Amino acid sequence: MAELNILEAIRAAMDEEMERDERVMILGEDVGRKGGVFGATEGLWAKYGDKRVLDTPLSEGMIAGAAMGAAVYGLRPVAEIQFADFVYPGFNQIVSEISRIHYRSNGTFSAPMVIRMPYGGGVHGALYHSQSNEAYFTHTVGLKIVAPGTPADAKGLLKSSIRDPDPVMFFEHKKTYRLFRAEVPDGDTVVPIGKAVVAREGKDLSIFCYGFMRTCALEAAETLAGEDGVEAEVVDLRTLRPLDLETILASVEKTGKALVVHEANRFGGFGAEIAAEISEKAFEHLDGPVTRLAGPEVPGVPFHHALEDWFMIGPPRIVDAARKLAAY
Amino acid sequence: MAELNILEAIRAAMDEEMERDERVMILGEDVGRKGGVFGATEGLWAKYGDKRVLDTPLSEGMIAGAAMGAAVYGLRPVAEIQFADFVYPGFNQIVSEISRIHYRSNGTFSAPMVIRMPYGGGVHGALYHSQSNEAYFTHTVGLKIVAPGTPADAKGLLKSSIRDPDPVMFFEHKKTYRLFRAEVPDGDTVVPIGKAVVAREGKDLSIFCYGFMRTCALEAAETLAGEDGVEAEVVDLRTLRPLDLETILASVEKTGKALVVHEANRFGGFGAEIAAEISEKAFEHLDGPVTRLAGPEVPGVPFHHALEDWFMIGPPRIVDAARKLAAY
Amino acid sequence: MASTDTRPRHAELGLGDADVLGMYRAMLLARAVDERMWLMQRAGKIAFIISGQGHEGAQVATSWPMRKGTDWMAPYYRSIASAMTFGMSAEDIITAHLAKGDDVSSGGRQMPGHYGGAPYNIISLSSPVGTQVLHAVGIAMGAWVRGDDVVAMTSFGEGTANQGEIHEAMNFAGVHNLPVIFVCENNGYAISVPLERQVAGGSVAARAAGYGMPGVVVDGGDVLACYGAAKEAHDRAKRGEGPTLIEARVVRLTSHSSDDDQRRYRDPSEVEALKERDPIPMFANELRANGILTDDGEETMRAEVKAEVNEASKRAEARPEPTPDDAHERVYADPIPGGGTAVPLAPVGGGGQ
Amino acid sequence: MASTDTRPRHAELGLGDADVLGMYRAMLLARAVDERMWLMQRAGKIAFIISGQGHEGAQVATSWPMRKGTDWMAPYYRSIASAMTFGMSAEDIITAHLAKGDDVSSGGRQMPGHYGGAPYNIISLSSPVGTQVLHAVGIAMGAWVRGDDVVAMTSFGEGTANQGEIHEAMNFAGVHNLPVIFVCENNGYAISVPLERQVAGGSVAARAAGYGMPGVVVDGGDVLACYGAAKEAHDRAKRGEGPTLIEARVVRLTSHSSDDDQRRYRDPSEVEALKERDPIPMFANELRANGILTDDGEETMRAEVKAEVNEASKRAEARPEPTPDDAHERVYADPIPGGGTAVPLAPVGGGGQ
Ligand SMILES: Cc1ncc(C[n+]2csc(CCOP(=O)(O)OP(=O)(O)O)c2C)c(N)n1
Ligand SMILES: Cc1ncc(C[n+]2csc(CCOP(=O)(O)OP(=O)(O)O)c2C)c(N)n1
Ligand SMILES: [Mg+2]
Ligand SMILES: [Mg+2]
Repeated sequence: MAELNILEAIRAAMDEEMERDERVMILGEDVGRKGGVFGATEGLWAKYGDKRVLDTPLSEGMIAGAAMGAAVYGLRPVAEIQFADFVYPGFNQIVSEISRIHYRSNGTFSAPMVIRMPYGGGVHGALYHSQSNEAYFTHTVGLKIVAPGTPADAKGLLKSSIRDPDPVMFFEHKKTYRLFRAEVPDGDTVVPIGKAVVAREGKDLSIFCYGFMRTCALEAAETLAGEDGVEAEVVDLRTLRPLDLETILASVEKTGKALVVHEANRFGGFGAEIAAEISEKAFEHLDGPVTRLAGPEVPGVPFHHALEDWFMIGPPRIVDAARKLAAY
Repeated sequence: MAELNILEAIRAAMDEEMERDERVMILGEDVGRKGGVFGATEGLWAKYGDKRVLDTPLSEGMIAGAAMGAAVYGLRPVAEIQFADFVYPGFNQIVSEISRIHYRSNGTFSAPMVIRMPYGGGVHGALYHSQSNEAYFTHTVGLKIVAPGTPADAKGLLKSSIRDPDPVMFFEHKKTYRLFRAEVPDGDTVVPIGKAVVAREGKDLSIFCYGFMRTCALEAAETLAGEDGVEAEVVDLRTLRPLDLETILASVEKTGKALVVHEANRFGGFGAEIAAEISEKAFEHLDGPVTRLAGPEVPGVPFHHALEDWFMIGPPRIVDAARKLAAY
Repeated sequence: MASTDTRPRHAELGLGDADVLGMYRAMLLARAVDERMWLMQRAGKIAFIISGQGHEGAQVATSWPMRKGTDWMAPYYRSIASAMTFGMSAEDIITAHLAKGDDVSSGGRQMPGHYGGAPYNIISLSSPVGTQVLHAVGIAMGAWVRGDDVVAMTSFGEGTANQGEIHEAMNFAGVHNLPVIFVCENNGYAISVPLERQVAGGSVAARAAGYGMPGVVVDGGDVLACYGAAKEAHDRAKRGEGPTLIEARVVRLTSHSSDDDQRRYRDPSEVEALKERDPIPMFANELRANGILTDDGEETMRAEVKAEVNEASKRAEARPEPTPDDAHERVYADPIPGGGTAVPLAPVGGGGQ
Repeated sequence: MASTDTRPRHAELGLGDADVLGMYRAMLLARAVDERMWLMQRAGKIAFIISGQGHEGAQVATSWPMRKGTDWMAPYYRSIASAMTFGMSAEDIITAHLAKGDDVSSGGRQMPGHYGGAPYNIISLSSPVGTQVLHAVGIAMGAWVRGDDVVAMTSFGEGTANQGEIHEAMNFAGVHNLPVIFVCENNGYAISVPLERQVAGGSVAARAAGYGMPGVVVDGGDVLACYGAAKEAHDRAKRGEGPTLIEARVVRLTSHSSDDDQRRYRDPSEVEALKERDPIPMFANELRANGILTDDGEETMRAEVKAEVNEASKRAEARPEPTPDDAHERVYADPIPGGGTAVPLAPVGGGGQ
């Protein structure tokens, strides 16, 4: 087993899938010779050439739309959007076209493709290089939404996403890219889309999270265990759509309390869906209000480090929220 | 007091605001000589001329972006998007720019403008002329979101929206345009943004709704009262952002049960936010699970009338859901 | 075309008499289907119609060089004649408008006018205008990446030409010389907004220079000119020389759709004058002048076409309605069972993969 | 410009010696601010810098005709020299990069390079490239609707020129002859992607024809040529004759930003050769040849500039940091109190209302 960070895991997934399936191609801004602004595609241009690792003009609409055309034609495009914040010029193609072509054609066409997007804050990127905009996509029927939190999940889920017959949006929290290394199974190991994982067992309350928040929640759980004797169960959703309700409800049935954590602003965020589902489907198991902890209601992460720190959710705020809920 | 339908009320609101404030202008596709595809701007081109009622090229990005520039410059643009389904080419301008310029400029610029959009199904419009896509916007900090359900609210809220110093997205359910006439106060009467209204008092459960669903919920409530002796309180939210939590929670405290209804698909829909808020903030008052009734998880309203009927939410399904919740 | 050539124009272009008669027949058939559907709309059988009347010459001619089963098409809502030239039958078109359950385009899920057909390499169309143009470019990109001999063609109106995605599509196609043909059917109106309020400078073809590709304006009433431009574009694409933008100046003989009334924004005299630019009599005149079309020939043809449309609508009407039973199906493709299993390397291209 | 005119070029253009010296000084100052900020970035005081080095000639020259307090600007992230020419001080620029709490652009909320200033009629910039172009067009539309004598100017890179919104903006401006100037600063790269992979046909100005407006290519090293094009564009806009697209061929002397290393995708020899197209020595040579700039004059000017930058950075560094106390404020403007109260009819234009 190799020790990889998330960025390396993502690169390895693309490399392996391009090796085994010549329909797989990469397109995006600066993905070729430069290897991507974060280096996710480093080395692939040299290995697979100019066409299969294609530098596009600066047009996200074009990237999404052309990827869809190629997917319908029979390729397996992996499109990189340089920052999730810059996906909006491609929103029309994603929401009107990519998500709907299978249904609207009565199942006779489909768009098997992946859109990879670095998202999230804490990297001094301010309003437009820090967004967690997953909720715009999780509401969109026809898309699958993945947001891994570990190198093994990043690799295994990206491989699954590339093979998936449906369009997948793949959210990579950019703060996690080089955050830590961990073991990644060698060889052709995939992680299935649609399965959450219990990252830490606990009996007192459940914390639901994904992406970078997995790391924060696990750290918070250790603090809670050490300082409060509270055993938090941490559930890493990994896939946001389709949501693994079975694992979520099983956890709530066990602990009776649910804390939902994400970095995006709270109002209408993805946490609302999780909270609403739990409160409807696990009503009789709840020993306390389903609680959401989310980014503040401002239009983005502000730049200055003091303001950014104010915005970001880290282990201490999770500990606070969990303490309150545990004491309920 | 005049009896107007919603379309006439909307037209009257624009007319009056253009009369009283020469900064108000209208722009959009076919809003001029044709008077809009639904007739909302009929007569205004002849009255206010070619510049203040401006037919634009077919580019929603341009409509949104130019409206923002004009708003920052000092005008009060009212942009029409022909169908809410066609707003996505303008998504980047709305979400990146219009919603964020006030915050990002530290309050030194703002974009006082309105985007009017006909939304909703039940009009044989299929996947792309029926969408209820409010949840893409309610999650967006910096926007205000309005969705009236009566002629008086349509007029009063549109007038408030045009005067509002912030950008407002104004959702007009196209099935309600000519659905009924009702009294609209004469003269300069506005309805404040951010206030829900109890459309029908009840004690057994609360139904939360907006737009066309108000009419459906009220009809369902009559059935419930007549056939089941169940008294449903119907709360018409009218404004989705900022949400009038006070009225919502007061109703749930009274009835102990909440049914949230909307036409958009359920997963990640706006109902999730309402449900999550209620379940967190009214936890101790709940006598049953907060229940959501929403459109099915398909990528849009299918065309054939049998399929469309299958999709749409009407009074009978609200009655069913309310019965189940009332019996809990 | 050398003007000293004494052959008729179609021969200069490499077309035989049968070809041009075939083109003419295709135009008649598309028109007949179109007219029949307006009748069905008025009779309450079809909920909505958006018409191709006046566009048939440009559509048949520009689609004519496309190779069925090999090339791809991303049409728009007026593309009745294009879609039919590329393989859809009269019955297919009418079935789609009736929203029948086994309609090849969408099984009754989409509104009339939303063409598509996996068996024909016609990619399913949505409603937001212009999105299909990027799909054609994506198909061309796919063919270029794989080294396939495939050309993609797409069509759209002059109003739609002002959507940003069109610009992005053409520029990308120009950068890589992708095998794609852009056909702008300029009928002078986008619903009610006239060309001069819509397209700065008044010419869509003029934009081609900014994308490093040829831009050609053709009279949509001149079928052979349209064909010549499309043939040249198709040849260029096949030779790897890249995309072409064809702007066909056509007339919209009807209101925008059955929901519109063009008398609200168009002069009666203007509407009246359009008839003179109807491509069907214009092409007929040319064929008659060359002695290719006779009164008898035309009469037979029209009778055949009428019979075909009668037959097609009868069969289409008899098809099954969709039922809500499976309206929630085919939202996602089947999930891949199990983890780690290799996806078989399927051949690409053809029939919606 | 008649070549028989024997006056120096700037005189032909109606510029006095003081004007051209002023322009040169503005270029020096912008460069000095820019260089200082790289030093501050390396010293850890500034988190990030995206540079205008190599663009100063085009920027100062195209901004020069703009009327402060009347006209509007929608700049981009390289627009240090444009923003300074239009009113921002060296201190404003450095303060913004230090993300100080009273920074005029954003109070420390935005990243460096996101210019804006209500007192200067510079509309606040975001990061998604190209969005500002529509804002300039919207401002021009507002002025046109109101009948105000206002010109809007906007700038962007050649990579950005391929965003759909640019197309939509230019077309709309062309349709209504709006008073707006589009300045594309073509430096040959969009981060790592070279012009030939980015702009089909290689010329952004060539697109102007498709929008019914003049498109002008100027050498960004030729300051007076840039000025001439901008002056003409400004005059046209004021006369109600509509927009102009100016493509200035400039050089990017630095990596894309402090996060980039251009050696990964650019030949050392190519980078070396750029220096020959640095507009500062080029303009200096011209001014010297005309006897306007002397060694002494230049020395004094450089000393002044240096002192100004020293002073500006000292003052900027001393400004207060923002505090999180009000980070949740100014999300929305104040709500209108009460219902039914009429909004007073405020004057439009100027100072971000
Ligand atoms: C993105 C989007 N905006 C608006 C519409 C509504 N709409 C449908 S057709 C049309 C006019 C199209 O005009 P043009 O492109 O010239 O094509 P034509 O109908 O004239 O053939 C409009 C505005 C739409 N379908 N999609
Ligand atoms: C919509 C969007 N996509 C991607 C980016 C990332 N990005 C920032 S600058 C840039 C290159 C811009 O190139 P160009 O327009 O030529 O301007 P230059 O930097 O060369 O002056 C890219 C891709 C962005 N800011 N916005
Ligand atoms: Mg048209
Ligand atoms: Mg550049």
